Amino acid sequence: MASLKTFIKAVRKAKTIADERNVVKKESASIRTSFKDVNLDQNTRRVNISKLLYLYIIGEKTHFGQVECIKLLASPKFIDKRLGYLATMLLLDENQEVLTLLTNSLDNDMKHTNHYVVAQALCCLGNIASLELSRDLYQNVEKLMQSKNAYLKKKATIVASKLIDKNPDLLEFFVGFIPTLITDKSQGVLLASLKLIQSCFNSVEETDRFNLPNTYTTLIGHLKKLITSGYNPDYDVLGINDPFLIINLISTLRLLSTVPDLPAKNLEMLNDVLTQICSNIEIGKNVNHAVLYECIKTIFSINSDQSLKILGINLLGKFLSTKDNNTKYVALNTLLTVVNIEPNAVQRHRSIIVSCLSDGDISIRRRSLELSFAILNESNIRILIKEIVNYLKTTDDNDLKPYIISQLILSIEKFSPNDNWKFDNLIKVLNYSDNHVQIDYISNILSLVIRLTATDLKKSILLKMFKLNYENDNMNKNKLGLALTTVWCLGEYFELINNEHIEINDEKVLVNDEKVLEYFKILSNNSNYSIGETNQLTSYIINSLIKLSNKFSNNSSLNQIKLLLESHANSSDLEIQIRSVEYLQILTQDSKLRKGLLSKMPAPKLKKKEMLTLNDS
Amino acid sequence: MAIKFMFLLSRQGKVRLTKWYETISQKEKSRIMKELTAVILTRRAKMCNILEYKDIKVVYRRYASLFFIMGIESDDNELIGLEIVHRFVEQMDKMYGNVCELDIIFGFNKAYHILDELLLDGYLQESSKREVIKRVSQQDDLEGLDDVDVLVSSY
Amino acid sequence: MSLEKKIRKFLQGPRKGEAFELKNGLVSQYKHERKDAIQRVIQAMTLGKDVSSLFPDVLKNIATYDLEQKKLVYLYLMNYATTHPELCILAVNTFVQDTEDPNPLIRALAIRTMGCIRVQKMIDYMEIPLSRTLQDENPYVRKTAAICVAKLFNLNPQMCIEFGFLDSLKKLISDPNPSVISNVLNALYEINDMYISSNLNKELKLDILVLDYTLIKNLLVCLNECTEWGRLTILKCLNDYDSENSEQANHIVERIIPQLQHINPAIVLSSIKTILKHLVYLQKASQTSILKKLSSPLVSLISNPIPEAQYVGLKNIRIILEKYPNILSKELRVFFVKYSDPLYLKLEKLDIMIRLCNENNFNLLLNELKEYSMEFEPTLISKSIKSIGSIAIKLPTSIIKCVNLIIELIDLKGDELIIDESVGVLTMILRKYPGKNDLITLILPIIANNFSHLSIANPSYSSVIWLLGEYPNYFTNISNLLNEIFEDFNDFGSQLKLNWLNTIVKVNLNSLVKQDFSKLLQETLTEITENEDDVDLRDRAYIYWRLLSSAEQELPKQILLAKLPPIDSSIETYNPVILNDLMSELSTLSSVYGKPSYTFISNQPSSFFKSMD
Amino acid sequence: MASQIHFLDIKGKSLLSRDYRGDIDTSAIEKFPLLLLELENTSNSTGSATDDSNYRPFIHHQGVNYVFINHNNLYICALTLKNENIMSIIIFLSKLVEVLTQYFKHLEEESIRDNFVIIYELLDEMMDFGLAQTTDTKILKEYITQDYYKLIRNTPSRVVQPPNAVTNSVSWRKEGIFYKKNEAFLDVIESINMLINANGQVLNSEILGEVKIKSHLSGMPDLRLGLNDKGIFNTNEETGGSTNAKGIEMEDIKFHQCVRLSKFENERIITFIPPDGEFTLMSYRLSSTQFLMKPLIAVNCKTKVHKHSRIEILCSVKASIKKKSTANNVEIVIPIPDDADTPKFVPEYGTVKWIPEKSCIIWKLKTFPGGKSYHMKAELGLPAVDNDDNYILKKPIKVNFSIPYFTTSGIQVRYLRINEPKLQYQSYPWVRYITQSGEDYTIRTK
Repeated sequence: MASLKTFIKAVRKAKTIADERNVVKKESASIRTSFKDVNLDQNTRRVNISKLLYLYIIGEKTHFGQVECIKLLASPKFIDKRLGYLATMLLLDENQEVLTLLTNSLDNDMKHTNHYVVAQALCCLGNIASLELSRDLYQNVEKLMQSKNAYLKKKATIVASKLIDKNPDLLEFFVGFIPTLITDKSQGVLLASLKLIQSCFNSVEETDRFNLPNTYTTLIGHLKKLITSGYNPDYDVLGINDPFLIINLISTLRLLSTVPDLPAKNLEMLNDVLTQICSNIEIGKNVNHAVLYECIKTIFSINSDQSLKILGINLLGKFLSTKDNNTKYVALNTLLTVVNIEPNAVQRHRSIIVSCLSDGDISIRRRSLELSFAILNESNIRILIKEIVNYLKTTDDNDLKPYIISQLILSIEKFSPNDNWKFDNLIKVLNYSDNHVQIDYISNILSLVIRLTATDLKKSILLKMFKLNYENDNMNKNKLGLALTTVWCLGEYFELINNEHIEINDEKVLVNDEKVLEYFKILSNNSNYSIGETNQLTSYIINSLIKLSNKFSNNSSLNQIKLLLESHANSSDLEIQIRSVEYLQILTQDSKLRKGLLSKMPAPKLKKKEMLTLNDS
Repeated sequence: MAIKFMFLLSRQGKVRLTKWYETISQKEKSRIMKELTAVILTRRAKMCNILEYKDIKVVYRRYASLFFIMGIESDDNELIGLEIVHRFVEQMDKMYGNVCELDIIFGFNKAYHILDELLLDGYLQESSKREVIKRVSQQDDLEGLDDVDVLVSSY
Repeated sequence: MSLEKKIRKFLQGPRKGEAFELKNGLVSQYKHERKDAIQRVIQAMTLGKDVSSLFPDVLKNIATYDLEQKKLVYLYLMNYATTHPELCILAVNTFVQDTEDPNPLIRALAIRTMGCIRVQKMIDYMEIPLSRTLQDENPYVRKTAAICVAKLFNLNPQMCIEFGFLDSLKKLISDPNPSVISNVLNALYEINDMYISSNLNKELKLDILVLDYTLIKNLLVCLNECTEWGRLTILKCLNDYDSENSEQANHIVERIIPQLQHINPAIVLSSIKTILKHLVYLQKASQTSILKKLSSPLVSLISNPIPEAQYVGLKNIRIILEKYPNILSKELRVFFVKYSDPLYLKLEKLDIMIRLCNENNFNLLLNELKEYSMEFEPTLISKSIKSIGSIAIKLPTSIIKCVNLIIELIDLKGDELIIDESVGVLTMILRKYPGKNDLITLILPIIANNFSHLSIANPSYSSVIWLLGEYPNYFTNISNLLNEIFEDFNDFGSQLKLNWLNTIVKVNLNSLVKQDFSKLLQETLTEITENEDDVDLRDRAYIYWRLLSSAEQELPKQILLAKLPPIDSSIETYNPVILNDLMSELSTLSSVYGKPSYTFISNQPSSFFKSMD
Repeated sequence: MASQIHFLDIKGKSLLSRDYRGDIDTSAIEKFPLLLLELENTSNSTGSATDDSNYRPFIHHQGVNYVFINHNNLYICALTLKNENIMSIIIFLSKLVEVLTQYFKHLEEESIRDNFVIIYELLDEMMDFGLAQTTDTKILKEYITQDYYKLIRNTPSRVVQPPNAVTNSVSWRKEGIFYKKNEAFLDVIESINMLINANGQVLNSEILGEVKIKSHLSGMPDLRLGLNDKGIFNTNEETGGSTNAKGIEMEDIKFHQCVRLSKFENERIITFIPPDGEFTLMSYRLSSTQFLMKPLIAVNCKTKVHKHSRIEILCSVKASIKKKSTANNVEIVIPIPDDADTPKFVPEYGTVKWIPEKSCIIWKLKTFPGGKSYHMKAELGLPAVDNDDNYILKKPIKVNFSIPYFTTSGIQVRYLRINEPKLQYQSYPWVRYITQSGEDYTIRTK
């Protein structure tokens, strides 16, 4: 068998992907066959496992080697153990059945006299602990947390929190260690204990949280000490003393500050320390921004001083104006949480936010989009809606479109200065939203139309939509939202626009029965819609047709309605068939009854729709 | 800060190292890597190093010919995430001695050993620069021994 | 950061000097060094690096006897001309000289490249060389010059017309050489397209390409002498020509038929398209015999080794079959799915096979569908089961076999996917043969037994809801079922809610149903009319409600319990308008998109025109 | 036809491009990797499962149409704004692949990087302003060569001239070819494709025939080929196709472009001026629309899978051909699971080999006389831990073989008349026959 190096070289030498697959599959086969050899020596097994790891990295199958990894780590040689554990952590996960074979080895190794053997076992358990392993081995971890060896103590502590995450019932065995852990002089142990605090905090009921050991003051103390202590080459990152620990302390404190009856004293302490950090760290380097960012997040999540909030907002302003896109991104992200607390302060940055809409980077665009919606209000609606509609028109990011459209519709509905403007813009949104508008938002718009009492406006809306359908060959494009809205309105309000004239592509056109029927036919012939979309459109058209049967006077038009309904009576789509068959029956009834059945639809209840954030959409 | 995964990608789109702190199927892992690869390789150098992907965030950074890509929770501190990546690179550079892509390809074990002393279960376990390196080297020394059972721990 | 620098240095080697080095190489006193440098510049260009800054230095190497070097410099010029328009003029002399070179290869190369330098200033210098090469003694040069006229038109239509190139080009259509003729046609087509999408003054109507029968006759002669690509161009002309009478049509069709034997599938398909276009002018009898001749060539499209070509073939066969359903009536086995076919081919083949299915071959096809249903690609499995349903609906004699096969599949491998598809298909079968008692008693128990495997996420869930309303007495525990289903009402999508609404109204009206479901009905109506967002759904609920509260007792029953007529078919078809559009656009992109071209090609002027003014 | 042509790697990254018209922005192709990913990842209609069902060799995105073919993990992609003839584009792209393959032996990422100069040249010669020009390798090789220096030194005129063939009506043959000994070799090769179900029943069968010629003839010879049965190509008005003596239709007769198609259509005579060297004169197909063939090599295979431990295979094979015929180089390719190991084989005759990279075992029988049958037993180990996505093994068994001196359809060459009006030389036609397995001689497994 060749060495790992030879194997990797052979893979890299392959000129084509097919060649590479050949090399890999051949080697994999020889590894499998070699594993079946009962007299396999440990050296060869080790080489095999190393190759297996390489296969894992390049995304090949390795399931057949799982048992071998566990066999390897049971060897007394450290070199075998180390590789065995490494492979076990990578090739197995908590869901593998063979994990049960591991319990014994882990138990033994965690009791080993050599702390590196213990460390290997801890690391493995921390990575792939299953519910069962956590039950079987928590006592080992408990013991190791009392070790004098800080190296093992820190690992055991993180493993303990992992076990709690897996199985909250184990909390009682570990929670008691917290007070001593956080006074440990090792920064590593301190870091680990923060993780334990967080895990405990998250796995108990809100009401039981006050029962957890009180660590607030101690943590504040650590934080203070860290930011004032001098240069420590081992922990320094470009002038900041252990930013990792600082940030972890701040975020843990933020978490602990969420308990309902936090003593005012605690909050004061945190306020002080945050103020101190914010005013001492300069803008410029990434690591500085990282610490400041954590502070700002905390400032706006706890009930902090007004002065501190102002400080935070000023910092965000500075972030926004840096050239570094990462900083800009986190600033936009944070402003979103701030907008509810300090709306005016955020409004000040409106022009930057809006300019980010046209940034070349999708990450930045997403943030600024969400933020734009968040700062939208009565006073800035005209300018913001214009920008966002423009964005909708030009973007090709189809994933974002449903979000943008629904937010636009909600915002326009909520903040419009007047009805004219409102409907102007809603129609614009429909026109640019292609097939991406969700059905409940179409209904939203329609319910606004139903509720509208000014007949003149209703009429002009209807004419405008009808015209828009015909313009610029729109009928053959993807404009489902616009089409559905128009079709429904025609059924409900045709009488308002009957015999009116509109101008379509510089031509004067009369709106009447025939024109509407022609419109329906063109829509039905649009091959751009998927089957689902076509069926939806057809359903709307059928509903509209039966309503129009009460409004058309021309006999040939009425006959057309009948023919159109009949053409769907054999449809393979169930709903379309049901409705056309029923409506054909209704069509034979006298007009009085029809008028009753098809009279104007009452306006739906007004419901409040919450603004969405991008992550839920 | 909960790190969900870390993987290293060459500019040609080849995976050089992968580590997952989340239990998901191999299929899902491949899909995530494939999608991120396509997105990250087409991003321009000046764009920000943060991506929103599904319900998580991805921070990445390019060092020479390698991209270091890390998945984190969406409310984690992205900037310190970049610092963790950087710390990892620094420590590899020290351990390998001027690390390059080839070192990682042929000596992936070492990279994993460093990572396992730096992170545990996706959590930063050590913020000291020296400690990680010291621990990895000491274990390297142990590899020559025939039987660890005879050894008593020397603190 | 120093570390990063270190790593970068290690991995990328010295980088800064690259441009400098290339520049030195380009002006070296040694010929081979210059050539080597040019090659490396082109290599860098290929890798996507911007080497436009080397423009002046590359240009210095244009005058050379080394043909390879000349080509490389020309290639570079074409790529970066727009970045240094003013410098391009320096190349003009060489170009003009080259168009007078004794070697026709050089002459053609020069005129071809000149046309590709998309710089306005270049136009002034093109007049003489272009007129000269259009009349070159060598056909290779003439055919290249013909295309150059189109390039010039693209660059500046006005000038192209003023210089009289359009007219010279039109004259060239009677060139003795078929390759020249086909390129002239190509060029005229291009110019025509550009003219239509340009904002040139359309009142000044240009007759760019007039297809009269004299020309067509010439082209028919040419057809056999052209290269394959030339033939395609000529076929396009023949297709665009409208025969004036059956005699012309007959002549055209007869001349095209031999092309069906051409090895190039694009020629075969274009020939089929053109024959079908002129076929309508012929008498019924000759139509039938010609249609028969098309069957083998159509099948040959899918024996091409390139799967992508097969795919295009299948898509076009699908369209032609809708227009001429009997054209392949004997062929079924050739469409059997091969294990090695890419999935996209397998799915298309299924589409064709259900269309070819008839009384004689359905048993064979059902056996195949059983195989495919046991494969592992989910899409193939669902489509295969759907196809079984399509056969049952198409051929009444096959129903029992189809239903039994579905039952067998559920027994063999009844996972969620198979059950979901099967229930959907069985419901379709019932809708095709309503009221057939033996069928109902065969099918409904299967559905009732498997309903528990379905959730509201399964598309067939709605079928079951409808069946409950349609055949309430066949479900023993209807009351439990309806109540259980209603518990999830708030999670229903609009479609499910519509089905539920219809069903609950019907069970209330049905006098054979003994239980009372009025409470469910009331709750449903209230829920929808008060809380529902979807206007369409609300409309439906209001209409039902108003109907139920109308004075006449029997009226709701008459309207709502009316039996649905049998469905037509579950095979998707194009609507006739679109089918006609597609027939006229066979072999083009619209045939694979399944949409007429006007839906996806915008008539916008190309960006080229925009950037010109 | 196309505005741009690109060569891209498997991830969709561009390796080499040629922009013929400048009407599509360069950013369009940069989106290709993401579009490709979308095509592969979108879930199917039921939403739950994902497979490649949405893959298509074309994409429409923001007005740009991408048409591409996949070859050796490369994408060759054409971009256009117009509603072009997609079949032509695809065939052009495959011709491009064919030409480059003939130039470089293999076409793959590396050969594109290494030969960029000549690829640019060829792209320029094969297409101008997006319109297809010359795609015949034999002709292109006349004036696009990889060895310029040599040409410059050896030819008295400065550089090579375009061969007349580029624009001649006989575009496939240059003038002035001379051989001392004028010979023509004919091979009649019939490839058999068959789909057999697990019970040994034939579901589909077809004969793909080819007449190949290697021509070593001087000047501009005019050839006329006579086949055994005039009836073969007699148009039968009833069926619209051509029928041979047995009443079997030959379908899809396709000729090399050198054959005069109208002459054949009107008089059923095959006449042509051949290209120099090797080429395929004609191809034809006989399909199961008329009849189903019996299997030539029949295979019966039973596979038993013991999960987590091993797989057992029992296979028997019979040569159902005439006793005096012999099948050569018979290979039975039996699929096995990807993760099998430790193979053990007991063949009655021949050799068995495990090919893990193809997940199969191959049973080879060098010569296999008609009427004989043999058995083989195989056993392979399986790992104790299951594969994540272990689906039922549905891959069919494939059989390769060749049978010399024999055509299944019965087609025979009667004569090949060679007439070179100017040179009037003696010439010798040679004919060989062979029947072999096609790409798809497969037996389904249960």
